[in-house]
Amino acid sequence: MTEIELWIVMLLALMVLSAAVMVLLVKNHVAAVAAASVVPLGLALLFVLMRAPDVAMTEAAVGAGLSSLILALALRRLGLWQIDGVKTRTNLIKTQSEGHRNA
Amino acid sequence: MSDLIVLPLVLPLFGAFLLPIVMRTSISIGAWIGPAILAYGCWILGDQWISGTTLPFSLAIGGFAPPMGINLYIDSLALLFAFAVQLLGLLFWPFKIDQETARRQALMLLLVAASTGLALSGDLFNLYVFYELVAVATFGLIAASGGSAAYASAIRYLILSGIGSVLTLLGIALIYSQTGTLNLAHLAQLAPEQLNNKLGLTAFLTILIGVGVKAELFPVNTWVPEVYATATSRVSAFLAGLVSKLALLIILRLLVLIFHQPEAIQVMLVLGILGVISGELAAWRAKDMRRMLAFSSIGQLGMIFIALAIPEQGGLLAVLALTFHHLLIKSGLFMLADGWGGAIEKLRGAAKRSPLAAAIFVLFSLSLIGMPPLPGFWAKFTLITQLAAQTSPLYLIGLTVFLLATVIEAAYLLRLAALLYGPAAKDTPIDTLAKPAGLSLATASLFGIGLLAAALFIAPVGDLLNHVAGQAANTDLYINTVLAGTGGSQ
Amino acid sequence: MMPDISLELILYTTALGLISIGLAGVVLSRHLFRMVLALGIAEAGANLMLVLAGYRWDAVAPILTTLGEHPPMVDPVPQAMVLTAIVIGVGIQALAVSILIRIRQRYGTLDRSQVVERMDAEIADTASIPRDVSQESPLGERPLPSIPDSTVEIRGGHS
Amino acid sequence: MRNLTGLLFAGGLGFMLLAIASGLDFGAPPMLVGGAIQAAAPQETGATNIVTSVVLGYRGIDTLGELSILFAAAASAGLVLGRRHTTAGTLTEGGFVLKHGGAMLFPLLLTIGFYIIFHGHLTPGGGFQGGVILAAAFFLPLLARPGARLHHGMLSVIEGFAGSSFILIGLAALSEGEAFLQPMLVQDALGQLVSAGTLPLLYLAVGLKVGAELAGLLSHLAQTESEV
Repeated sequence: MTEIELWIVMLLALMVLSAAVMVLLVKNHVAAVAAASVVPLGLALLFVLMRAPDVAMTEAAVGAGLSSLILALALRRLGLWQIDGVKTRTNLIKTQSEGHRNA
Repeated sequence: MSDLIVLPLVLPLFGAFLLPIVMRTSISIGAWIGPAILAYGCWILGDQWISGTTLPFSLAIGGFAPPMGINLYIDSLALLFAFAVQLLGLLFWPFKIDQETARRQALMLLLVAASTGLALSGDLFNLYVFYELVAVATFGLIAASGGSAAYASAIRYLILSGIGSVLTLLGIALIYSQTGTLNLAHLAQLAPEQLNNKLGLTAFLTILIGVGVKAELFPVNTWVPEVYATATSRVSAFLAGLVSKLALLIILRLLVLIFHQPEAIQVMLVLGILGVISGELAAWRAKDMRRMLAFSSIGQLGMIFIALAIPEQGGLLAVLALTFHHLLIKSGLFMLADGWGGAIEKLRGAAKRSPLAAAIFVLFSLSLIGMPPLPGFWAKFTLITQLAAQTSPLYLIGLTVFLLATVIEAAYLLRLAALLYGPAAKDTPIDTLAKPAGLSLATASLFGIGLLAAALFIAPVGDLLNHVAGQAANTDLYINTVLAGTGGSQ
Repeated sequence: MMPDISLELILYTTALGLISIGLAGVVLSRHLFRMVLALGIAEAGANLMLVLAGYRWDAVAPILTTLGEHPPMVDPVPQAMVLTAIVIGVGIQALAVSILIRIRQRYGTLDRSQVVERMDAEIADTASIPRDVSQESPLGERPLPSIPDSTVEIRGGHS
Repeated sequence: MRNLTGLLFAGGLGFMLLAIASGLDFGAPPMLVGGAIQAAAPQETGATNIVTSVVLGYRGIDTLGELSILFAAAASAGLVLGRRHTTAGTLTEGGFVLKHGGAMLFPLLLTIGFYIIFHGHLTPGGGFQGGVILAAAFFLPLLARPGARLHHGMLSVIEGFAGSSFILIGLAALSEGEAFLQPMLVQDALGQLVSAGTLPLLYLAVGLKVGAELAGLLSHLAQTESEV
């Protein structure tokens, strides 16, 4: 493993971890799904470097491709698909819960 | 003959795959596929039990000798559980014919196959796969039972069991990185040198919590009351009666074969005690029958965890006695809850409407409490003697909690029995009182007969369980059977 | 020559970080959809951990390219297991979102505490018992927000 | 309050794992089983891709369990989402690129999917990856054309026969007096397309099953309710 590979691994690790944090913190559900599909993508690249081509292919096809598609379709049917949400709440930070607005 | 032992595991899968196609052409043929497969599975396993030698054996799948391949390990305990799975699958078969029959029956077949796999498999990761299959099939069956609350309880169960599966995978990764193998026998061989350390303890704890989700272990059992309250009685009975015991079986095997650390045992003891306390108190406060049964099930499993924490073979005997006793009783009680599922208050005077159901309920309750001639007494007595023989103060706490829990149990069960036999409320005529459905009542009576039979033949049953426990506790036997006596291509 | 230890540490921290972030997300999230997403992240971390368990620094992928002598390979067994685990994970995720779709239709919300409230209310309702408010107090004493009527457009706009 | 406990829980978990497993030396796994499999796999299964020989040979029953899980998930999702009268696909017509690109991509994806499946024992890839690509091929028209729908009956027939043929191949070995799922017909032609005996057949079954299962699942999710 060369020094270049080490740097790549470090960058990928950073990307994956920050994407994972993004998933939890970001306000918009569409953005969260997008961030959630970056995680398997980064992992797939990591798996290539870790000499696991089979796993990398599966992770890319299933984790990054299929699973994002499933989540996106679900978002559409859940009615959460809105690119620039004005009224969406943050996920972790407490705000007035949205259900009361429905009442 | 012994080669055929793979069939009870594989045929239900085969049937499940084909069922949607067959149902498309003919529902009347399709409706018989599942019961036929399960009956055949019962026959194979029963035949093995009767004709088989007393020695356990191992079956290499794919002909690859363990530890390279996956093997099934069949001893008396595994055989007993596998037989119970097939039989209960048959008893709790979803006969209802409607638009979704094919899917529901296919899921039930998958559940049976996966449970059989849990009973027989001798490979850690293979156990994980079957465990997940059990999980997915149950999510479907719970959600299929209808109401909106069923969906909500299913998603809660799904998320908890997702946490559990992540932790289990983590534990498996830790074990593999340390030992390089996943075969239970091979692990048992390597464990004294390689897993008797902090890493091994961490791996055990993660797997304990992960598998504990299904075994209704204390901190991860919050799904239990809602799921049992919303799923159909048959599904609840299968989950509470059998699936929780199979998760327990995994923990038992891991504990006996691989993890011998005293800390592991202490953690289990503490979690078991907490489970007993929380479960029994909540059951006492519960206001509807299903939730009362669910909480009582948490308490009972806590007792089994306490018994698991007793290191000797006697502890194992207590575990088995409590396990099979609870299997019979809880399955039967949930069948009664099929008609009596609502609020406890509404059951006032229900004995007049359905005397048989009330009698069976009293029989089960007395055995659950531990009334002397019934098997429950014998099971609890075994545990008490074993606990009293331990010196560590933690076990004495366990004993105290256990006795207290029995008192609470008696309080809420007898309260309900008194309600059943009490006078009906003034303004309700007898005919409007709830009554368990005919089929469920018949199934419950079967369990009642089984319980009475066990009470009559308590001595041979005890001998049998002792023999089973002896075989299960014998680590060397397990290692030698799997690693030497396989008929694979070596 | 770069130090071995740091690479090992990076991968290991990534795996554990993903698991921790994912599990924390599941525990903390207020929205059921985020919980499903977080679960996926934790599973990805567990998968990385499993691949890591069979990884050797000096080895090639476990595919024979030449007959006869071959250089050392990484352990194929964990890779096979991860293949299985990935597909299992996506199956469970698909099932989870389809249940979420139904919950959203029935309850009109995916907020965790609201769904739990409604579920409790419904169970108590079907069992026809007065609701046990003391357990969930003060939440239980609050009147439930009404379910938006069925004309709410499920697909598309925010209700 | 719950936020705090959750953070503490996660932080504690991470710290505990990091502290305890820091003694672990990753990078030099014991490879007890892995080493033995590497040495024996080419002769025993005839596949050059050792991961494939583990997936379908040594741990074949795991793969069977995994197929069952996917089947269970698809069946459960079908149960949950129900068989209402629905129109699959989009309501709006796809753009020019999507429509014609989709039509052009379909045969391409089909070819790639089957190529990956049939070369699973030689190169990286196999039934799962190829199956996902097949599913994508069949799902693409749903996105492009309004009112297009997958033939669910066809899908369930494919998935049923693919899954049961996996088991039948295993049972065939059993009836020959070998163990369940034992690889048969291993030719002495390592590295050829037609080698590895029954493994490519098993992977074909896996690929078709995964593809049909996922396509069905996706179309279930893509349905838009005509009336709610």
